[in-house]
Amino acid sequence: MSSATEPRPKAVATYSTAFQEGMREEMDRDPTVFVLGTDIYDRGGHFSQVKGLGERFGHERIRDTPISEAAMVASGVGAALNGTRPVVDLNFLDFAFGAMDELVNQAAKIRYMWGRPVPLVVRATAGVAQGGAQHNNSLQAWLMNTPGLAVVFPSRPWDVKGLIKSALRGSDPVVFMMHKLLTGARGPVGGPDELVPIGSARIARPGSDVTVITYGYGVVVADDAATALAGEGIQVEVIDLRTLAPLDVTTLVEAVKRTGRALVLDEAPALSGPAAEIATTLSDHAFWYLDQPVVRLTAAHSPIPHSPPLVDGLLPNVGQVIDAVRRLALARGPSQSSVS
Amino acid sequence: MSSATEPRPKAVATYSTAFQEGMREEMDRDPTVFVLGTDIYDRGGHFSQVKGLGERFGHERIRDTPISEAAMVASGVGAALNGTRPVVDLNFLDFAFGAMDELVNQAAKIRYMWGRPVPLVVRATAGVAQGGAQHNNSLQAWLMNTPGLAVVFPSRPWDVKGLIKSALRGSDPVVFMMHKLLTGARGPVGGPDELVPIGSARIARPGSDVTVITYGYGVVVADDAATALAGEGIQVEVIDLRTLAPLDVTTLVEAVKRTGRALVLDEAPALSGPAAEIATTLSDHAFWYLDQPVVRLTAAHSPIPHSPPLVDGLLPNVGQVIDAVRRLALARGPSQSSVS
Amino acid sequence: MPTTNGLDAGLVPGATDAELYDWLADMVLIRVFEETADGLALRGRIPGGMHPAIGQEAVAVGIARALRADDVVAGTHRSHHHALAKQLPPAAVLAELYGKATGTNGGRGGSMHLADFDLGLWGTNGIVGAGLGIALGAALGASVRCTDQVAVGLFGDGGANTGRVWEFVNLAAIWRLPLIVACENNLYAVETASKSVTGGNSIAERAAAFGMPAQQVDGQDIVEVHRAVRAAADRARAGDGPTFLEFLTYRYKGHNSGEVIRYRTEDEVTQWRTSRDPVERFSALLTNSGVLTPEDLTRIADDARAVVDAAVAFAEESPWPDPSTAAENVSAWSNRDGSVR
Amino acid sequence: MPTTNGLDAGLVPGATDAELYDWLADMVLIRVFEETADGLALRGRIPGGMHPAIGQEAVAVGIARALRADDVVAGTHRSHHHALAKQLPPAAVLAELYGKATGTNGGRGGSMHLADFDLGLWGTNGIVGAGLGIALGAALGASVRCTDQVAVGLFGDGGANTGRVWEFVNLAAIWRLPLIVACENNLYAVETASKSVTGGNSIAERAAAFGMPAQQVDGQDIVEVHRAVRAAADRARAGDGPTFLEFLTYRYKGHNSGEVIRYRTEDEVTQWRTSRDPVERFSALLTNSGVLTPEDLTRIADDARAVVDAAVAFAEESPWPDPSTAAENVSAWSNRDGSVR
Ligand SMILES: Cc1ncc(C[n+]2csc(CCOP(=O)(O)OP(=O)(O)O)c2C)c(N)n1
Ligand SMILES: Cc1ncc(C[n+]2csc(CCOP(=O)(O)OP(=O)(O)O)c2C)c(N)n1
Ligand SMILES: [Mg+2]
Ligand SMILES: [Mg+2]
Repeated sequence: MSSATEPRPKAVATYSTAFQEGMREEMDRDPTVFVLGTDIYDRGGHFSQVKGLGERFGHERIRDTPISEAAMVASGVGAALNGTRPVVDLNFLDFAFGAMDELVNQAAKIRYMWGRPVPLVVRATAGVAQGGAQHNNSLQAWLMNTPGLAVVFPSRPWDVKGLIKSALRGSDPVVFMMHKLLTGARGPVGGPDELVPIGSARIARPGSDVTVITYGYGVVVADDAATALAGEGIQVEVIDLRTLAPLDVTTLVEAVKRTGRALVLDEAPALSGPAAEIATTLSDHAFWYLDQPVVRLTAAHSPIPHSPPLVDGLLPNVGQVIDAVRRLALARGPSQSSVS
Repeated sequence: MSSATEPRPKAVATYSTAFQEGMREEMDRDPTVFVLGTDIYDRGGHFSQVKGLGERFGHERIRDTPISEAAMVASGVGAALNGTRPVVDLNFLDFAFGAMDELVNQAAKIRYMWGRPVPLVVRATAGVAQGGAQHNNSLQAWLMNTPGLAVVFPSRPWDVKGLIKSALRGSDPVVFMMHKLLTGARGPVGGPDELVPIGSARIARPGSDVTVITYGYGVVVADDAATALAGEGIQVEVIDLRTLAPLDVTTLVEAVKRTGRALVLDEAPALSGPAAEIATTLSDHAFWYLDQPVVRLTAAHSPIPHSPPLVDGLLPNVGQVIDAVRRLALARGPSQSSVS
Repeated sequence: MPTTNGLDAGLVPGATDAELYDWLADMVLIRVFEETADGLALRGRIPGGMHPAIGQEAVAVGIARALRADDVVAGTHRSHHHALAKQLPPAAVLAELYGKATGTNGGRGGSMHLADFDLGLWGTNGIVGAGLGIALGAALGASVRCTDQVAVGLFGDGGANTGRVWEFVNLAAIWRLPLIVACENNLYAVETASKSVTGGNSIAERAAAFGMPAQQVDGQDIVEVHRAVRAAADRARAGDGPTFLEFLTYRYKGHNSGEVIRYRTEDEVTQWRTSRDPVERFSALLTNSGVLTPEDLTRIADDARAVVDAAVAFAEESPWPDPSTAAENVSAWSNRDGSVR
Repeated sequence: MPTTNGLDAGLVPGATDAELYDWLADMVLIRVFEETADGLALRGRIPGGMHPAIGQEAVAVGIARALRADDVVAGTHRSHHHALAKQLPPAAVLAELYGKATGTNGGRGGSMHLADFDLGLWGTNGIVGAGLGIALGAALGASVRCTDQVAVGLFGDGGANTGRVWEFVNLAAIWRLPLIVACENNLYAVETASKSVTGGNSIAERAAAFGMPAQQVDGQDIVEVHRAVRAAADRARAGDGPTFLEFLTYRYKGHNSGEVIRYRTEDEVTQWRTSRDPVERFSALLTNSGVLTPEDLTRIADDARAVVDAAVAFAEESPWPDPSTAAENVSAWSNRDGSVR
């Protein structure tokens, strides 16, 4: 966490315009920053994330591409090696499947193999919402499991702006995920030089009874649950990871050492998802402080369906968080079911 | 585990010829089984995994392809939907990057979306050995995190043969990984109808003090360590997962309930790797039986280098397993360092 | 129903008047369905919205009518027209768009993931180029099993810039698979003009360079579409391998329902609508040649309206799927507990 | 050193006799290096083995010599010849193959992952087609920064069937990037005859269909290679965009060191070796035209031998890298503890 740089009431933006703003300021500052992607010049991207930048920076710096994900990422990698700072906008994260070699076997490994930094940002709309099975892949765990990549997934405008700035001033590849459901979320943003460090979680809500660790849209769900639980006298601490790789182990571990009870909330598929890493990190570093096993509350291990009630049926919701946290807060020693 | 079907002294094969044998028998049995891949007809694949099958089954059923991973997997998916049982041989697992959409967004989701089974096997040489950063990706966690895929990773000829048979008699996609370093490993194999069920782990070595959970080449490392530790009076139980998805939770949990101490040994990169899932599964189901936190002993979170001493420097070795298991066996309560 | 016989008259060789009636009826049904669904999407009835294919009816119907019922069509993100042309029931399609339990796929698929394998629709597909891959594999399966099935894989001008499409084309060419590679070139991929991002003279020329017979076809003329597909299907069934058809067509609406269109002129749209509309052209051809009467046209329009109205009522009234089933049927592989995790 | 002047004599326009001497010397060095390394691989000195490029020397040297030192070359899995042509020190290359600390990349890369960015070798690459992508990006970077750098991306006939290659070609074509797309068509991909898996008439024709000027070039004739690359580089620097060159060449050895070859005849190999050997042909050209003397040839051979012998000694004697550094320099992003995990 970086409470020192917490938002002061300032310019207000949406999650999406915060990205625009961060991009605009960095592009003004650094002429080597440019963006490539489908339908970005005029449309400004499918989530308006670069709206207005086309006119300002021209076709050379806001470059419309064909539907060629491999070529988009590959050209970003090579351009990053050649003195520029490309932002490859993949539109939906799912389209990264077409560029996996370029991202994982090239971008992520070049520093290690060849000693050259690859200052590449790959931006993608992520998270679970409408759109069906093929547009709602949660690749967070894949990317975390890829040495050489930083993976960020902000939950609010302040962090969007601060993190894209950090990404564009760093030297190594960053996958920048933005949650569909947060596109219009409003909140303050920092100034031109207020950066959010990559690799730092934040305490989104202090609390002393149970720690809920999450990121992206999960922060909204957790906060709603925490508000409800406060009414019952259960004080929930919510940690917004902001960065999934590298993980801010210190913040997590310190928090759980205080509360002794943790729930990891995640919308990615259960098996070998990010929640497993977070739970294991806590076990690695704070096992003896745990009053109860860390609870994983994740999506079912399933593709995402189209129908809204089916989507709801798969994803962890506020009610489930409330129930699980309540059980966790009240548990004393092993329950009958867990030892049988 | 399936101790009822444990190997009796029988035909002996290598890891690689066991695959050949299983394929040959299944292709004899079922005319809809066929293989496609690069350099398989004459060469028999880069690890001789289908050596000799070309002559026996002809070019229609042992099909040489161009270097077109997307087309290979896509054509396998469509053919599987059209009444055949294709085995797509990717050569190295790393080349799956070129077919990720076909594997994850198509093969894995079609049953869920459209109610049709996709009886597709994707075989790939996997695991860490020589070959450098780009030929030694461990995608186990990625594939485990993909709902709709079964993921198998045998450690010995018996399981290779028994698992490929199960895969070819099932109805859903299976990623079949074979470890480079085990290619020539010898051992007994079962007969034409001795199947190893997908989703079943096995106790590779019984022991009462510490459970080591691993798979693939890790079984060899763990067994060596266990033999050495037996000399010190520490009885190590080794569990060979055989299948990574679905995980055989029961076998793992029962084992750890007996020993109370578990180490997960894995050569995949640390962060959000398979070891995290296994450790969390134990915490989910056996937290109150754990005398000590589950220990993860994994590769460093790094690409794989070329130089042998560097490779060795990254991977968990027998000595490290011995040390870690010894510490685990002897530990009593929290150590100073882990609570500070 | 007309009494003259187009088959004998040679208006469309190989098709009876009754069939020509059905072709037009299918096109009109698609037009009405898509206009209606687009409106419903704008009113928020279709979760996630949709990609209307209005203007592209002749391609879909021309293809489907040149195929046997057991032939395979694999579509794209913009594929309601393919689904309806393959005779998926409009009510079940619309219910699927709504996400209802009665949808073609129980609400699991949605607009971009419609399928009915029994009717030969092997999925519409959310990933650009992916449907062609499934059709490629279907053709491979047919070839391995020695059936005489043909598969058609669809993609757009935008899809012509994905690498996977050219891998698929090459594999089909060298293996001489019974595949028809069908590109719906409607000039745009979302807002991007095809010509601004597509090197070379034409998409068909690319295909020819990969060793596949390839031609451009007027996609607004169902007779031309049908002729080309029929010839390609005959070749495929005869074991003479795949064919590439680039259909020149146009979508009248935006990429997705509600899209604000600034990347093309109203003039351009009007041009296509007034001078090349596939429904108008075919209606005129059939009435001018006496195959259909004006009353037939009215009946076709009325029938389409009635079917679509019934579909809307059905979709509106159908129940939602049971949320507790959401994670079922992911995989038949299960662990010792029977759970797939 | 010869005294006649090839430049004035017009033997190779634009190249001095001294340069022609160097071209041959580079080719001979590659030949000796590869023969030697292949032998070392067979004796287990090169972990993981290697892919020898013997027979393909003219392509590598012809390309490198037609470029400026700051131009970029991105290679393939079979790329020692490109590395040496780009002037990477043979000793450091061999040490890298051995996995020694003194290797070009400290032992982290290996045969398939050699790089020296200062010398313009932007990586050889273990993934078929991937080097072209890096070159594409380098060309994009040059274009964005308005330098007049040119990038060359290499791949093989096998790579011509990967989809990514055609995405790269298309993007370079539409953006008119300063890229030379260089296909080393050596007729085989591992054991697979190119013609059996590659649809269409030629790889160059495919490229032309994507809108890029494309031609086949005799890859066994360094003068032809050089001429074609120089012209392409000039076009690129003039802002006239990319060029596709398909070099017809041949590898004498198996795919990898020690491969048993059953997929081609000894005759075929002999044909290429005796009638089209690039070293022989260029030696003959230079001696016949009086640019070089027989003594020059001897000196070139001796020098190559000496350099390679020294490289072997260096590689053998160099220390291994420190295992404790194995996980260093993965990423500069670090968490609050400073660890990258
Ligand atoms: C691999 C991939 N990349 C990007 C997208 C996002 N996308 C969906 S449709 C579309 C445009 C497709 O254009 P075209 O192929 O011409 O088909 P049309 O929409 O014109 O019918 C894009 C970019 C996608 N679905 N899949
Ligand atoms: C994407 C990918 N698929 C498969 C391979 C395995 N592989 C390495 S080299 C090779 C053959 C390449 O043939 P070609 O492109 O003609 O180059 P050549 O070996 O003839 O120089 C193959 C299949 C790979 N490295 N990358
Ligand atoms: Mg289009
Ligand atoms: Mg080759």
